[in-house]
Formats: sequence, structure tokens, C-alpha cells
Amino acid sequence: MMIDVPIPFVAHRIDPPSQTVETSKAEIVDMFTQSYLMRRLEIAADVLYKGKFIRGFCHLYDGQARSISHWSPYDREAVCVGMEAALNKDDAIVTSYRDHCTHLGRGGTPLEVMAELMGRIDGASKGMGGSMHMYKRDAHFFGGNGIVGAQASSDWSPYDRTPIGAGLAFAMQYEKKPNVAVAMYGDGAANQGQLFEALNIAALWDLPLIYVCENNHYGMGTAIAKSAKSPEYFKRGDYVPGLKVDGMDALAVKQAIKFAKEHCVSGKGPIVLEMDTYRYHGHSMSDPGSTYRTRDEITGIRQERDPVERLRKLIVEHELLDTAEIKAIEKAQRKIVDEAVAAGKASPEPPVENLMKNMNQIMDNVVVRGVDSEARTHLTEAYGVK
Amino acid sequence: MMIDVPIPFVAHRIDPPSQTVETSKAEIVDMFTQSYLMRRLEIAADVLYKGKFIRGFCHLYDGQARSISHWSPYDREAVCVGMEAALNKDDAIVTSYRDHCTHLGRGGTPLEVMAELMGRIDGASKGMGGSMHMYKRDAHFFGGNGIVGAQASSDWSPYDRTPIGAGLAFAMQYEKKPNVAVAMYGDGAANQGQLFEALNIAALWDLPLIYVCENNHYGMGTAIAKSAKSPEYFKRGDYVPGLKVDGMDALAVKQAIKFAKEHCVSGKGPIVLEMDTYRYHGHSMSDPGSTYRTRDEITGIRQERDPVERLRKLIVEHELLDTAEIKAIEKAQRKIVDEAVAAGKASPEPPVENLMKNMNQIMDNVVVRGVDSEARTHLTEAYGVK
Amino acid sequence: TMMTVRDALNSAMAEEMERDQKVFIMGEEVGDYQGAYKITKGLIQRFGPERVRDTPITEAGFAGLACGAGFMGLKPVVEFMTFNFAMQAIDHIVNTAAKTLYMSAGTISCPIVFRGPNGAAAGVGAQHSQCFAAWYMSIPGLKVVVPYDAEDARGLMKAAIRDPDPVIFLENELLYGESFPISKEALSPEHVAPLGKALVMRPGSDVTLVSFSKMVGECKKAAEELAKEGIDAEVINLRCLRPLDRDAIAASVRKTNRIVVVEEGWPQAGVGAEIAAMVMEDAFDHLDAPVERITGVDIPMPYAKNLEDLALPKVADIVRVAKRVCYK
Amino acid sequence: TMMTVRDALNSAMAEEMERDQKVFIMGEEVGDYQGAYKITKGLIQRFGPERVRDTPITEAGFAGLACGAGFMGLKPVVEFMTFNFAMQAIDHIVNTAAKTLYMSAGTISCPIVFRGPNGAAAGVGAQHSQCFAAWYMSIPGLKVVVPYDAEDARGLMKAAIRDPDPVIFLENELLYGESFPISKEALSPEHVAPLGKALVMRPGSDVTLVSFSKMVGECKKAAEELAKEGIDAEVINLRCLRPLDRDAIAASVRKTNRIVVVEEGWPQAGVGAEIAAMVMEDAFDHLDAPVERITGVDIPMPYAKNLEDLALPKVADIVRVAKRVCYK
Ligand SMILES: Cc1ncc(C[n+]2csc(CCOP(=O)(O)OP(=O)(O)O)c2C)c(N)n1
Ligand SMILES: Cc1ncc(C[n+]2csc(CCOP(=O)(O)OP(=O)(O)O)c2C)c(N)n1
Ligand SMILES: [Mg+2]
Ligand SMILES: [Mg+2]
Repeated sequence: MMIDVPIPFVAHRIDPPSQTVETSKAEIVDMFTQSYLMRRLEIAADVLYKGKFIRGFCHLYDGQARSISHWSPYDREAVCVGMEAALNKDDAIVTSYRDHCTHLGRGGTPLEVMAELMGRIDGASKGMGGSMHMYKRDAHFFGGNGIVGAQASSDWSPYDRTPIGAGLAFAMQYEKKPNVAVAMYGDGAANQGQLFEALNIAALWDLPLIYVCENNHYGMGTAIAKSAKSPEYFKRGDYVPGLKVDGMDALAVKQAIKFAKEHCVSGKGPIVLEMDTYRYHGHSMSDPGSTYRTRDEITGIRQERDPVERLRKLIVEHELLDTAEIKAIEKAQRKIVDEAVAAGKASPEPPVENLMKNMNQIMDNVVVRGVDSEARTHLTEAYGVK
Repeated sequence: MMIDVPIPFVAHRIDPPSQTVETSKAEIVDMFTQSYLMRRLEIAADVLYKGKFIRGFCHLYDGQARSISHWSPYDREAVCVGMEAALNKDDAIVTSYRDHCTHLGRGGTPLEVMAELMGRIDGASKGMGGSMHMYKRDAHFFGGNGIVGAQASSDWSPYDRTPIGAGLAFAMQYEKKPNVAVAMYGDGAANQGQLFEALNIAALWDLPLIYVCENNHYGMGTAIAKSAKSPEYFKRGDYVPGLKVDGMDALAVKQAIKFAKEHCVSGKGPIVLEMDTYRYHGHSMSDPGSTYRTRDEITGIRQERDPVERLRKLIVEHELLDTAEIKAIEKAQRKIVDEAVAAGKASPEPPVENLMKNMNQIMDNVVVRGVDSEARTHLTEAYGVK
Repeated sequence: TMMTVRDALNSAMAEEMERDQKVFIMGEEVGDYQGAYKITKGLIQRFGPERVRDTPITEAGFAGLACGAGFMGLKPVVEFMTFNFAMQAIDHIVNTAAKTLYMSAGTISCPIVFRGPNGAAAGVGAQHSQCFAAWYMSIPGLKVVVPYDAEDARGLMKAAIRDPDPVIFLENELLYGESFPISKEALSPEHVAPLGKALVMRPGSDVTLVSFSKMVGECKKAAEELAKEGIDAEVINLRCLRPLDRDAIAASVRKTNRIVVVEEGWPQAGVGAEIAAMVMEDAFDHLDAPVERITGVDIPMPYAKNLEDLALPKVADIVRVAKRVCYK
Repeated sequence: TMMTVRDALNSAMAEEMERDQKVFIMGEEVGDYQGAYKITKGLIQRFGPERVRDTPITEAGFAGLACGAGFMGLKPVVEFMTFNFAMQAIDHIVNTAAKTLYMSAGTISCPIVFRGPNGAAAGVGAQHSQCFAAWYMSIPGLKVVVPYDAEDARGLMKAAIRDPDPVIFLENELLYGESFPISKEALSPEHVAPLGKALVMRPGSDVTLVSFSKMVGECKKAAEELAKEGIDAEVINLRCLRPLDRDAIAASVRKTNRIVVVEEGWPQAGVGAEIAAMVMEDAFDHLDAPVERITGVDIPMPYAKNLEDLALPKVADIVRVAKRVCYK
């Protein structure tokens, strides 16, 4: 089944892929199912946050507002599901704090996400990492590499994912694997110098590296015009090819990632994808986004472009499922989320002995000091075999 | 008097300046005099280094070779004198370890250079900074901002000058001064991420900042093809205009800097200049430069392009001076250098009390610890008035 | 009167901007957004976007830029959204800001205040809970300020901005919203607190509790607990880690003969280590018990609340250890 | 047999590359140029450019890249031309390499060796003479190795490469060319030295001299001087700062009752501070004199030779202070 994506790709130093995407009923239904699950999961997380089940900075002026914006990826499901449709689990991903969806996309469970958010033992990182530090090693998911917590500032380190991504790509090449590494970052992070350092190395060494810039037009309260002289992120690799993609369209994302992966795996080096996500909602309370257009306009555009709605529309237009079938999917996903929330709440906190676990793998001679001089733990005695 | 520079400027996102440079007999003679002085000073420094008057890493495998290459700017006099011909002393400069010539260009004395190299009190930094840390605050020269010592590795920090330069430019703008800041860096340094960070800010804020990339085609043992995917340094500002300049031609440099300064001061923001310095000599022993062409070729090209020789030729061609007059200049400059060497050698080491001087300007409560607990110096007692 | 630490910092900066036109503010979200923690609230409205500069998220770039501006005689006050991000700029802080005055034989100075929240907040995990106090206090050429209450925050911020050399100003996010009594004197626009002087927050004769920033509050609480048990603790607020007020610490130890140092950071080569070493050097013969350090547990910060609680010192720890050194 | 530290490091890396194909080397000038200090000499010829990677001068970029490669199971050995330049990459070392294993509940590890010369060389001035030992030893999740001689260099480098977690390997440029006797055992390709164990270089009963890296040599010389004056000094080579062998230090103090710690770095919150604090905690009652720290002078490093000499500890300082703690 072939479907044309409405918005054309814009290319830089490369011929763009076709706007006609090969897909199937199963794929579209799966994308819808996945993205609907992601949407519900984020809504549930938001409720949990407000109910103080998830740690955050309630004393902050705008903590809640930030939390909502950080967690509500109303514009991100398309990127996640589109990406996974073109990758396999031997391809590696390193992403930003918005890692819940990525975690699901990589095959993680809703419970792993929910429990991690609440700092519980069933979490993706057993409660040690927190909401923004989920990892899934067996699916080559190297985490929301940054920081944790639904709060204004320390949720994550925009700077440190792209060189890591280059390292993942290096390993693919070193081990001669037919895979790529994907490094995801925001428009705000796109100005960080390390990005340019890593891209130069990746280009010199022809590493199979896909940069994915999720341009939601704001980094915290800063509009891109204030943070980037050249906000054409797909061109920011300069001498590296790039592609601008409608980041609200899962099929466009799939097509772009497929194209990028082929480019990389064929030995042509890195590529930069800009996912335009037309940020419809405020990034935070202080986002002026609502001052320059009416609520109606925003709602209207959202109905047109919302990634989940778009997939639903596709299903309806092409008569892939009937209304009852769609409803059944939605119901099933909501149930999954409800169960994950309940299981997450029921999940115990990590046991006290995990406090000093996993600091070193070889624990010989490692003695961890507690808060005072009398509290000492010999790690081999506590955790290890000699 | 109008003179055409032989090699055209290559421009990026800007119309290049004219190849015809307005100059005068006085200017050319002065450029020759200055650059001849710089050449002789560097040769003298080399001799001093070999005579162990200047500290260095003689135990290194290639210390000497590096020292020579680091100090012998056979390709740099043009950049220095050309630059000064277009700037005034209210414009600011921050440069790399090759700062001797820049120091002279800014009005520093040969003795200041020589004595600093030898770690003596008459040095530009009173012996505290070392060969690569000369400053001249009253001429807005903010140093060879990096490191010291004619040795293989720690002579300098390629990374930290461009943001500093942006800061100098910021101050010009903040104080509404009609001046520019010049930040100089090498082709190896050109890949550092901070460069891109600072350039983005400078471009966003329209700071009067000139990036000068001295492309001598190698960073230590690394040829540009191995360190930069895109070795077109004048284009590396991407969205920022750039100009490629024959860095061996003082008049071309002057024209380019004049052009760049006008661009900046008129409020158009930063610009990137690449000074192509066609590195004729080895950067070090391990430089393969001599393996791919014959000695004769290199000598031939050097005679054609050597910046000092070129200025001499210009004087002869345009009959600005006769042979005797040129000889007289050379003799006078050699004498200046000889005297500076002698005075430098005679200059005492800094007094012991300078050890703890200039760490803080407000010294209240500052007690400096010596090598053991009994050695303590109250700075206000030692140096200050309460 | 009462004042929050946030207002103390904000008013101190505003007054110094008023006083000296060379003072300007830069950092991420300091302008339109009013600061991630609202410390710069209202300043862009009052002083305009020329003097309150929103930067892109490029710490190395803007910290280096601040150094250049400082070289030229401007007085940047640079906000790091948290000091964790300052690691990206630390080369400029150490190699450019701290060392240039010395290297240039006193001709080029770098009058910058680098400020922002430092150390553990709550629920922000391993990458954003680090205390950098010990790192910075080791660097000659810097001054390192660690305010506790509103009085500290105002007086020390004003002193830091007026200091002609680089100052690291380590705040604590969890204190921003706390209200403290503030003296009339400290409210004067001309009041500055001295850099390098510790403050006795509570005199006592049995044991000295030394700390900085948020832990001063915990020590005060511990002192109250201890008083109930008949132990009279002296509480010292260091205020500044470089210069470190060794004399104040040694004088207290000469009186109490016992000392406990409290910090949230990691133990190895921490602030407590320095004070232990320094007390040994200056008052060894007066010690009736070993110097005790109370510190954060020597692990990356866990996220789960129960473990995070265990990773940081609490009042009960201070009480327990203070009793131990008093052999009670 | 005798071996230089350079050859010890070089042969250790070569053997580990031979042993494990996942080990590779990267850094500036490590390949064609053979290393700025020739530590990687011959390796590109032997193992090819795939496994000996010359990088551009972008420390943050290649250190971050190494972290990603480590996550995937490769074992990068990253050369910083000097550790001064590692400040540009320190966020990756601390926030990525050191903390990820913990944050990921043990699922993602980062087996990297970050190596290169650390501390003062000679005549290189303030920006390139800094000792980072105390900074790194404060970071949980890292191991920090500080070899002195060829025996250390070989055994510890091999252990560091085999360790599945990040290791900071602090060398000293001035030792590279020095030859040391090396045991037959240490020459075996299978020999590894334990991380976290100090070594008694010279047993003694009157005073303990503790140090690491180049200063171990100075302590040995000082011990000889002291012997002439009838003082029997025990010399301890720490070898590793994290884990720190507290037991070895405390055991020595229990025997000698006196200790002097020697380092080239700055005093405040330095290695010596930690050891002073730690000795107080573990052996306070055995101390007959305060722990003394000998350190670099608390200033940026001056360039002029006469001042540089004054800025660093010398054998005479060690002798003098050791006598002081022996009350002689
Ligand atoms: C190095 C660093 N500086 C600052 C921050 C604080 N911070 C967290 S998120 C953020 C904005 C990031 O914007 P963008 O990259 O556009 O991501 P978005 O939230 O829009 O997805 C900032 C400044 C940080 N985490 N790390
Ligand atoms: C951050 C940093 N990394 C590495 C070095 C070591 N180093 C000194 S000079 C140099 C080469 C610089 O090359 P380039 O920028 O081309 O300058 P050139 O010597 O050719 O003028 C290197 C790697 C340093 N000083 N600073
Ligand atoms: Mg964004
Ligand atoms: Mg070069």
C-alpha cells in the first residue's frame, strides 16, 4: 500500500526521498495503536505528577507548567513510531529527557515507564535513574541521557547526546554491523559546540550516525530566533547532508529514517534530520505562544496535524478499520495504561541495599563511605563474590 | 599609491573587496621593516632556545623541532603587519601561542618579548606568563591566550580564544565603541565546538568580531584533511560571511581586515577570515611535508611567497628604496634584536616576592599557603594596603 | 523584616546594576523568562535587554564571552542554570578567569561573578545533584562564596559583584524560597559583607559545628536538639570557602575542643577533608576528639525518594556524630 | 631489567590490544605522529588506523564518542594530550562515564581508560601545570590510578584496561623517560596490579611519607636523607586514589605515629587534605604529631624558573617537615 505524505521533504546537499511511502494496513494500525498508547501514558503521567506520585519541583514558580510540557509529547508520537518503523532493535538510540515514548518504542513496557517515574523497583532503571533516565540495553536504547525530574532546569543535559551517538555509530562501524545510531536533540541543544565536534568526526570517519533534531521551536522560554542565527536545523551540519521532515507525520518520519539509514549503512557517513514538530502548545506558562494566535486556531491546527489524529484519519480514509475496531484498540490501550499505573503504584521502592549497588562492577578494595566515618560498606562483602 | 594583490579573495555569502589596495611608500616600508624585525626576532629566539636560555622540553623526542615550528613564523609576518595596518590600538586582539609578532605589532618592544621568553622581569608579563603569554593591556592585546613553552603539547589552548574574542567584541558594542575584536586561531583549533557556540552568539547579537583562521594546513602532525571534513575555513561559519585571503601577502591581509572591520563596525555582525599561509616548512620532524616535494621546489616557492621577501620585492619593483637603504633598515633591525637579546639576558629573574603577587586584587583575608603548613603569607601584609 | 534568599539575590543584583553601569547579567532564560528559578525576576524590565542577556544553551561559549567582556572592564554576572552545566565551561572558569591576572602580572583582570544553584536539589538524579564546592575552593585566583540565608545572599552578592576578580557564587535551589530575618543594615544599598570571613551563627562551648549553604540550617536545628541534651554547640557558617576563614574555625576549636564538619557533597577530598586537615595544622593540640566529617554518601545521587533521603546528611546524623565526639 | 615508564605504558597497551580486539586507542596525534609524548609509538603500525585513531582537537567530542563506544561494549583507551585539556571533556567523564552504570541500575557500563600526563611539567606555565588528582578522586563511579614507576605503569595500565568501568589514569610527563627496575613478574603479559592497593616502597618505623606519582621518587630520596640523620621513614606509594587504600595508610601510622603527605597539586581540598582527614578518622589515637601536608604553593604556576622551583615541593621540604613531625 502506497501513501503520499502531504508535506514535501526539504533536502540539503542530497536528493530527497520520494513523498510516496510504502506501508501496510498492519503498519498503520500498529502506529496508531502505539501512538495512542504513548498519548495515554503521558496523560496518565501528568495526572500522577499533579497527584504528587512523581517527584518534581512543586515549589518552583512554574514547575507544573514545565512538567506538563516536558512530559506531554503531543507532538512526538509520530517521531517515535515513525522511527521504530524504519529501524530494528540492533540500531542504537540515545535521546533526550522525553524518553518515555522512546522507551516504549524500543519495546519497553508501560509499567517500566510508570514505575521509573515514581522511583519504584519495577522501573526501567529500578528507580535509580528517574523519569528521564530510562535505558533498555537489550534493544540498544542508551537512555534519556541527561536528567531526571519534571522540573524547570535540570531535567537533562542537551549537550551530551550527540557525541555519545557518534560513539554508538563508531561501534557499529568497528564491529562491521549493518546498523545505525540515532542521536536525538532539541532545537535549543542544537547550538551546543559538541554537536559540531562530533559531526565533524563522524563525517571524517563516515560513521553511520543519524542526527535527529526535534525542532519544536522553543528551548524552554526561548524561541529559536533568539537562540539560533540559522534556525534551519537540517542545514546546520553545513557540509553534512540534511533533510527537513514533517515531524507530525509518522509516515514521513518512517520514510526519512529509512532513507537516512540506507545512506548511513552504505558508508556515506552521517546525516542530519530536522523533525519539524510545529509546537502547538505552550512549552511553559511563560510561553508567549498563546498570545499571537487564538485558541480556536491552535485547536484547529492541532486537529489537522496532531500525529495521533492523523493516523486515525488515515485509518478511516482508507477504511482499514471500522469505528468499533478503533474504539476497541483505544479501550485496550487505556486499559494497559490504567494497569501500568496501578502496578506502578503498587511497586515497592527500591530496597535500601540498592543504595550502593552498581557503582563499580569490580568491587575489590572498594569501600563506600556513608554520611559519617563509621558508616562503611565493603562492596565485595555487601554485593560481590571475591 | 594603488597596488593589485596577485591572488583574488574568495568570498562566502558576501561580495569580496577589491584586489586593488590603497597603500603608500611609508606603509610598505614600514611593513617591510616590521616584518623583517619579526623574522630576525624569531630567528634569535630559536638560537636562544637551542642555547637553553629559553625553557623548553629538551627531553622530548621532538621538542626542538616543535620549538622551531612554533616560533618560526616564516609565514606569519604578513598576517601581523597586514592586520595592524588596518586596525588601531583600540581594536582588541586575542591570539594563539604565536604571540611574539602580535605583541610587537601591538607596540610591544623586542625586549619585552625576549625577556618574557627567558622568564625575566623585563618581559611583557614580568616572567610570569612565559613565551606564549604576552599581553599588552594598553593596546587591547589580550594575549596568547593559552600556553607557554616551546614544547610539543602544552603550548596553548586552541579552544579558548574565540569566545573570549566574542566577549571583547561584546564590550565594544556595549560601550558603543567604533571598534572590532579579532580572535585568531589555527586550522586545528577550527574544529573546536566553542568556536561555533561563540560565532552563533556573535551573529545573533551582531557583535563586531573578526575570526581569523590561520590555515597553515597542519595542526601539529595532523594535515587538515584528517582533522576537518570541510577544510574551507572561510566557509565554516556557515551562515556567517567569510573571506579567503592570501595570508602571505601583507597588503591582501590589510585589505581583508579593513573590509572586515568596516563590515563589523557598520553593525553587520561577525565575519570569518581564512588566512591561507601555504605552510612551506615542516611543522615538526614528523611532518611529511618534505617527502612529497623536493627541497628545490620548497625553496623556490618560498622565495616567491615568503612574506618578507615579497615586501622587499615590492619595494624594489616600485623603486621605493634603493639597495643601500634596504640594507640600512635590515642592519638597524638586526641591531635592535641583538640589543633586545643582550638586554633580555641581562634582565634579572623576577624577585621571589612576586611568587604570590597578582593572584587577587582585593587581598583582605587572603592567606596563601606555601609548600607546608608553616609557610603562610597574608597578602595584605605582604603586598597590600588594608 | 523577613526576606527570601531569592529576593535577597535579586535586590542585590538590581542595586549593583543601578550603581555601576558596567554590571550586566547573562545566562540561559535570565531575561524574558525571568530566570529558571526567577532569581533575575524583573531585571530585564528594569534594565533592558542590553544589560540582561538571554543566551543560547552554550555554556562554554557564553562563559568564555563573559571572560572577554571582563577583560575589557565590564562586570558580567553569569547565571548557570545549575552548576552542573558549568562543567562545560569549567576550562574558562579555571584557565581563563582564574589564572589570567597572575599570568599577565596583574595587567588583565576578569571581574566576573559566576552564580547559580549548586549541589543536591530534590528528585533530580545523579547528573544534576553534584556539589562543586570542593573543586572550586581548590583553585587559586578564584574566590568561592557559599551563602546560607538572606543576609548572606545580599551582602555577599554585592561584595562578589564589586570584587575585581572572578567569584564563584554557589547557591542552593532549595533555599531560594526560604524566608529569613534580615538586618536593617543588610538592607542598605551600601552594605557589603566581607569575603573570607565566617560567621558564628550560634555561640557554644561544647562542640563546633561547621558548615555552609543549606547545611547551616541543619546544623542550627541540630544545635537545638543537642541543647536539649545538655550539649552546647557552636554553629559556624563559613560563607566563603576561598579565602577560607581558618582563624575562625581554629578559634572555635580552641574553645570547644571538638568539631564536626557538615556538607552535602562527596567525602573524598571534600570541604570537610580540608577543614579536618586545617584544624590539625592549626589546633591539633586542642582536639579532644578526631575531627568528624558528615558528608553526602559516596555514590552518585539515586532518584528514588527513599534512597535519596539516605544519600544526604540529616539533622539526626549531626546530632548523633556531635554526641559521639563529645563522648556522650 | 630496566624499563622506562614510556615503554611500560606502551607495552601494556600493546599487549591488551593483542589480547582483546575490543580495545582501541584514540586521541590527538596518537597515530601517525606516534603520540605527542610517544607513548603510543608503533601502535598504529602494529594495529592499524582502525584501532589507533587520530582525532581532531575536540576533546569533548571524542571523549563523548568514547563513552558511546564504551556503552556498546568497546574498550576505548583515550589519550588526552595533557589532562589540562580534559577539562573540556570533564562533563562526559563525570556525567556520562562515571554515573551511567549507577543510573541504569547496572545495565549500561562504560569501560574506558582516560589517560595522559597530569600536573606540573616544567616551564609550561599556569594553564598547563594543574594537578587534577583531587578532583577526580572525589567522583564516585570512577577509579583513579596514579602510577609512579615502570612496574606501576605496566601493571596498573593493564588492570585499568581490563576494568569494566571508567578509569582515570594520571601520568606524569617528567617520568616518561625515566628508567626503573622492573620485576620479571611484571613483564608477564598476564600480570595485572590490583587497583586500590598501595605499595610500601620502603619500610620504616619513625615516620610515614605518603605520596603518588612523581613525588614518590622525592619521598624515596627524602627517606635516604632522613636515614642519614637517624630517622627511619616508611615510604608509601598510593598507586590508586580511588579506591584509596585507607587501611595501608592507617596501618603505617599505627606503626610510625607520624605522617607526612606529599603532592604537587594545590593544598585546599587536595589529596593531602583527604589523607589528613582519613588518618584522623582511622588512627587518631596513634598520632603523635599532626598530619602534615606538603603541597604545591597555592598559586597559579609561574613561568620563570626561579619561581616555578619555589612553587613545587622539593626533597628538602620533605626532609624538613618529616623532621618537624619527629620533633627533631
Ligand atoms: C548543558 C545544559 N544546560 C542547560 C540545561 C537546562 N535545560 C534543560 S532543558 C533546556 C531547554 C532545551 O531546549 P530544546 O533543546 O529545544 O529541547 P525541548 O525541551 O524543546 O525538547 C534547558 C536549557 C541543561 N539541562 N543542560
Ligand atoms: C584543548 C587543547 N587540546 C590540545 C592542545 C595541544 N596542542 C597545542 S598546539 C596544537 C595544534 C594546533 O594546531 P593549529 O590550530 O592548526 O595551530 P598551528 O600550530 O598550526 O598554528 C595542539 C593539539 C591544546 N593546547 N589545547
Ligand atoms: Mg525545543
Ligand atoms: Mg595549523
